[in-house]
Amino acid sequence: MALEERISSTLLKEHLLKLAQVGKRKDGRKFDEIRPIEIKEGTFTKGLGEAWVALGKTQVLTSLKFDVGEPYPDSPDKGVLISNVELLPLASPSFEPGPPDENAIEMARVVDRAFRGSDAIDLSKLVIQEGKLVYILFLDLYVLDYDGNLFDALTLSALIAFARAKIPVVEVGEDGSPRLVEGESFPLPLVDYPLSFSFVKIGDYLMIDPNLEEESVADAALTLAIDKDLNICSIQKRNGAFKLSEINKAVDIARVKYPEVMEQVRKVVDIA
Amino acid sequence: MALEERISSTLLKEHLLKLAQVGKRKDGRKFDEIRPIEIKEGTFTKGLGEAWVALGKTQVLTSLKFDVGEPYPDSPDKGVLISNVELLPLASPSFEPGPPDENAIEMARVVDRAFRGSDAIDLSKLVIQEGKLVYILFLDLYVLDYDGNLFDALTLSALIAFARAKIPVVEVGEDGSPRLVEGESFPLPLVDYPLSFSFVKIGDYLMIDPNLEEESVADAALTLAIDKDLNICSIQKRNGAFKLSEINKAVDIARVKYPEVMEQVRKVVDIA
Amino acid sequence: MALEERISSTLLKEHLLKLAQVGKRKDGRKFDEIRPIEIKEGTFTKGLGEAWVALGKTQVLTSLKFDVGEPYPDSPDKGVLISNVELLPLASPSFEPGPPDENAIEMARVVDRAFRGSDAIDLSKLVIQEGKLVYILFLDLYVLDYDGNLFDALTLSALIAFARAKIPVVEVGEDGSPRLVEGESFPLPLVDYPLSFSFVKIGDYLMIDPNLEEESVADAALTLAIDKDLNICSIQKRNGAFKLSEINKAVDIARVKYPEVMEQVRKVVDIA
Amino acid sequence: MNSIFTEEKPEVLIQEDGTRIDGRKPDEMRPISIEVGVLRKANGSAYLEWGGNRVLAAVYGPREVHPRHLALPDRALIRCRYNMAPFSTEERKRPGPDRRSVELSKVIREALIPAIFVERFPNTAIDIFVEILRSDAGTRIAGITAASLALADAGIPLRGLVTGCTVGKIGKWLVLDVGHEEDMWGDADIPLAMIMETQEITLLQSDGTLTPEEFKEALNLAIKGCTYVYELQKEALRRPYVVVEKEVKGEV
Amino acid sequence: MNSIFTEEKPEVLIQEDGTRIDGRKPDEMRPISIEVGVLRKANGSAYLEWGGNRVLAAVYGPREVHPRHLALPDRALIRCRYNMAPFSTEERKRPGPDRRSVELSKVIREALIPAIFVERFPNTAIDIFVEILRSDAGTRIAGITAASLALADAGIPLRGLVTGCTVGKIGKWLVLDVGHEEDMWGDADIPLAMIMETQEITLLQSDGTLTPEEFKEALNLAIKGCTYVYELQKEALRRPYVVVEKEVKGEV
Amino acid sequence: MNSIFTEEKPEVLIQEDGTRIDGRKPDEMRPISIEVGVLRKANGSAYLEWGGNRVLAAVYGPREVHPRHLALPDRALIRCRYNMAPFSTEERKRPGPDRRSVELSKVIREALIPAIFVERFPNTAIDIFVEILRSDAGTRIAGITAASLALADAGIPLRGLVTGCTVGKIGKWLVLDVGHEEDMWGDADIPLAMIMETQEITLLQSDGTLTPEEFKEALNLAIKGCTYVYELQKEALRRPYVVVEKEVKGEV
Repeated sequence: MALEERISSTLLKEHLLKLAQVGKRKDGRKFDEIRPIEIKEGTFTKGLGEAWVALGKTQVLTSLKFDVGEPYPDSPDKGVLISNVELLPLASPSFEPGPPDENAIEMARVVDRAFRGSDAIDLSKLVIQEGKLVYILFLDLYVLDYDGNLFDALTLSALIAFARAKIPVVEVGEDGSPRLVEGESFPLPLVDYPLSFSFVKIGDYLMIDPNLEEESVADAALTLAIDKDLNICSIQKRNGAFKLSEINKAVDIARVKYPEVMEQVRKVVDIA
Repeated sequence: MALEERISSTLLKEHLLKLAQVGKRKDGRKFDEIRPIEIKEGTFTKGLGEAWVALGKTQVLTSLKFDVGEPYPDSPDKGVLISNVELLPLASPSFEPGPPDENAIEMARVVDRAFRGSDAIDLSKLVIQEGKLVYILFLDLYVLDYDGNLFDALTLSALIAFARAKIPVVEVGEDGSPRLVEGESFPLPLVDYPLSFSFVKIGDYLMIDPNLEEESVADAALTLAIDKDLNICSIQKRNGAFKLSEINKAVDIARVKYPEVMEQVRKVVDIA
Repeated sequence: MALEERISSTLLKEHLLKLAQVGKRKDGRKFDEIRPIEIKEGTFTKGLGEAWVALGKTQVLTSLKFDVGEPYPDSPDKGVLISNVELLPLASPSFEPGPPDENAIEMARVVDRAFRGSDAIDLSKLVIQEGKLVYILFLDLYVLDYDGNLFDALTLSALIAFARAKIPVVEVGEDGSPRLVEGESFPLPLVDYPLSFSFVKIGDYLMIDPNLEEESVADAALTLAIDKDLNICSIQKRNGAFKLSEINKAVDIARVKYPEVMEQVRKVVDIA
Repeated sequence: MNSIFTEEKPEVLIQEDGTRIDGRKPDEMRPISIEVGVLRKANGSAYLEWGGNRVLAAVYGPREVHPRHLALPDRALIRCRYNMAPFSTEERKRPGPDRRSVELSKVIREALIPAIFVERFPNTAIDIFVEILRSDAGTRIAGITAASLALADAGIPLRGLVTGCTVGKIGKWLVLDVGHEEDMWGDADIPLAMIMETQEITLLQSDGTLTPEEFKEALNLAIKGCTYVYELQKEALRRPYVVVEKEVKGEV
Repeated sequence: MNSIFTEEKPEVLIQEDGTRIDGRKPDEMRPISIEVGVLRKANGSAYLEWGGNRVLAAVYGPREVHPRHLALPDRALIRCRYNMAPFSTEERKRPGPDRRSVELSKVIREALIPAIFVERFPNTAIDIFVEILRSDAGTRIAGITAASLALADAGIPLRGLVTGCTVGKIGKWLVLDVGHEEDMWGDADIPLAMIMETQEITLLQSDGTLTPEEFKEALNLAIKGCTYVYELQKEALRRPYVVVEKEVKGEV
Repeated sequence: MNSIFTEEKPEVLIQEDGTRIDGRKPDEMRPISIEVGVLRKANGSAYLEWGGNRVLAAVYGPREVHPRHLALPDRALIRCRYNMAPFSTEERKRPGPDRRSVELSKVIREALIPAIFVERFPNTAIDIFVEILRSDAGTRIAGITAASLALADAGIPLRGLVTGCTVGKIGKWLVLDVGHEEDMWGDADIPLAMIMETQEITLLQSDGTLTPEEFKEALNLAIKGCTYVYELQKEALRRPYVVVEKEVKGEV
């Protein structure tokens, strides 16, 4: 970080902190206010289900593909889900081409954990021949425009992509090889709808859905996922340190926010 | 590029341009004159067919190997050809060890395209068990000494290696595993004989078979392949820009040159 | 190497050379004296056999794992042994994370060669179904603390890990898939007990078991392995040059040292 | 490639009267829609729908070169990455560059460089990213078309826009703007890109046999296609942030 | 994963009376033994046995940063590598980082940084290596516990030791210091690390569903476990080179 | 390795009277032919045919070191790459270094360095490339033999040429210049390289059991072989660009 950057970073932090002391954020939001969510209409990929989501100026595109293959030996009666985050270099001057770095890997694992922790997908419904052939789902999470809080934008886009997904029916021919049953498909067995909520701490102030500026100066960051019963299905403390009370407060806020965000999800997909 | 290099590059370009204005090239050739071709005698590899070719001071060694394996699902009735160019660090101070870079990859794909575009190899004759077992051919193109115009030298050496290649007969035993039939082989089914012709443009002057100096200062470069019926079977514009008329002129020259080069090929291999 | 490092290296070499001229080494040892060997007690890994060995201040941990798989086509009647050295970055400020470098690869191959050269492991006893299913042994050699002469420490730890190893019995079920026979195992068929002896040359002085300081200024280095019949089963000249007489002298010393080291091995494992 | 994703070759790619498998006439383009400036962080960007293709192009720069030793003292370093998203194809594509995308990154870069006043920005880098979100034949020329708009959107001085189009050969027919099945089973495929203002060809590739006459006709047809696409590009630039969409029913 | 290494799920993980599969009570820890300063070349090191886990942690630094451009002008660069040895697992693990170990390296680093006075060593690097020699559930918190001792052994000024512990949910039970089978087949798993001196939580993860009440109770139980481990850490530091071993038979 | 390329072990490798499988006597060499200066771009080069081996060696340098931080202030940095061409073996070899070629690159480099006056070229690099175009046992010593000629051809001051030869053990026999089948199924294999002028051994490896007496005899036999090859090397250097070829029918 060059000298000028450090100075501007220090000044920015002081500014955000002063605003926080009077209960404000630079973009005018309240501490517990989430940026506008926009879910784009159209077909953008060749996935089974997809979602192009804008959260403020952050934009992500998530799409679900499939293949068939062997199950893991320790779960012969379950399909497989593989999640992958790509921080595309077109999304930010700080992203570089290449295999996923630690940030992309952490994001992919945290998004994945929200769905696994809540058993959101009934993987036992994704078996073609037990122990031999199952559906392999690839959840590719593409970051297009980076203005902070990728975790929540990605989890939200994944939920919508899952909810929209139609899985082609695969049968095994007499020669033992799999083939598509023309024109037949079934909805992905989605049984829970986790949403992710991220917080940063600037000084002693806890703010939801941080934008890039807020993230860049934050003292600590935390992401948690809430399921449809308002239980906690995953947590990831990221940088910095939290007091126990702050974590409990974040949980409380997230449980209040869940129905609010879910209402927007229900506008585009038909989930309970 | 250090300052001295840039100066010498600028001076070289001025010099080549002045020569061109009076119809000359630095090495004394005419604009449409190809450097001497030498095809070395001897056994240099363990390939099914091979050729060590010198084009002026450029030297390449190409050899064809095989294995057996599964065909691609979308062409179960065809053998497989894989082409690979290695820009060996011993060939030039500018080549570095490591996996093929974009130049080597482009070359391999352009050489490969000349043979595919003209359907030069009848891949349907390289099937052992349809849909299950086919010949996999590996065309390894090795650059030994780099003095410009690798595309044409490599395509020429590939053609000779193909024309010389004897494919061992493979049968499938009762246990289903493949084995060589001792001492039996058949010629590679080569049904067309494409040749590649590269051009550079220095100022407005189009020159065939550029050497390294000419390539280094060229404003634009183009490679095309001509088949035995003098049709165009592949083109690759490389750096720079061409007018439509220049491209048509390059095609015309290449069609004139094809029989000239093919005559030299026929001296070492017996093709129609 | 920074200027100070070069100076201190030159001074160190002069110092070691002066000591050598009066028959001494900096740590008080004789030229043919090996540092104290300590073999730690305890369970440190999930291997079939393991050894945490200290040779002076050098510490290594070696452990043997297995899998089952296909044999090599050219030895269908033999199990497979794969050796891998990891120069962990916690062992030395000069080691960096990443795949094995040329030093780690050379070490792994030289340790492996001591056991192969002496046919120490009867690989023909590690076949489950000839030509189809064999034991694959993984010898993972972990360097924990680096104070010179890794070759000998690693070979010694490998020998003890082999001697301690119990191989689980694997049978092939009716469905053709392998499975463990609960609670049954057999000792690794170890039929020879090679030991490695490394030497450096500082000036004209040949020293066994060099520590890091001695290695860092040595003019030449040599590693050889001796089997239970006191024959030579592998040699690796490393940096520098040796006279014929020096090599013969190293062989003579190593053959004298073999019983001395083997006595310590016999304290912890029951080998003939 | 898993065989469940294998496609069957259609019996007929083009009918006697020139009707193509997707119903188009030989010189009819697929629908095209363009939006400039869709991304906030990039210095310039464009989103393009062309038939079933979905392409996002973005430009960063002129900016500092990392690593420093790559900087050119007399001109800007132009870098380009063409990338197919894992969900852009029928069967999921493994992330990361394959040999095809390495070649396409190179030819796209070489198609754009002649249009850029590179000598005005010595010691800097201009990075061009072309993401294929959904692929449906012709992604390289769609990528060039979008990337040159992203360059313009980034305010980088250009000699002209670079515009691409593809011509194919199917039996005796030359067809404009090759579609998916035509790309897979046609006899030849010629992508071309041009700086329309100067009529310079900056990309030309060809795969498949063409007589000299067919070849000349193919280039002329491709240039016709470019001329049409160029108008859409200009329209998109005139009205940034407004979608320019054209469904071409008639001929070019 | 080869199927010969597949483990069978036990019928019962915890009995009606709270007796766990390895015989422990719900709030009982596994045996722990610590040795500080086990390596000679590293600036600081610690070896930890925790249940069946064997963990070696080492610290180099503050030292020069390579490559130079990574250096931070206002604080030390903290790097951390968590690595599972190939022989640490039932089936041999391929050497080299996988996605899990990349994430764990990051969360361990972020668990330790808040405890280090990084601003005292600008332009330097502190490298932390955590090697899992044998794994048996809870390696990340064992790694943090060992690494913070290695930092102390290296003489690096700390706000306090970082101490880790895990809580699991099995059916209706919350259990302390999750064991191997509980880790594989339990309902939820919450690793936590804390700077005990300041009561700041520096690592917190969770996988599996918890009601808000369960969640609060789990955090409190984890902090109890940390309090116990912290005493062992301090004891180990007071008597370097002497093994501190505790087999806990009673509850915390 | 695909089983169609598996070779069968011959019943007898050497007959009672010492006749080897390829008809040679125990101390008979294979034919050798050498050509110096075969490449134009390299500073020095040599092409060697040795039995069925075909080896190309080239040298660049002394030249600038990239990356700069590898430069040595008191001597030249010597780098060496030994590489087997994909078409050099019966079954095609995947391009790129494997563990064997990494080791051989190292031992070849260490066999050549003692012959080079490295201290005369501080802060420079000398790069040595050894390409095995066709392999037939003994490629490492063939590579060293060719590389030392390439160094001489590049005008790099040498203490002497480095010359290599191999000795094998087959049953009770020691044989000179090990051939393909002897390499695959023999009992021991000892490659050796030497600076002939100074009689210093710069490469020595061994694989297989030898009694101390056999070992001494083997080294002496290998040195005899080197002495013979050394004469061919000198002849090749005296007449650059003229092929030096020797088919040795009698004993050394």
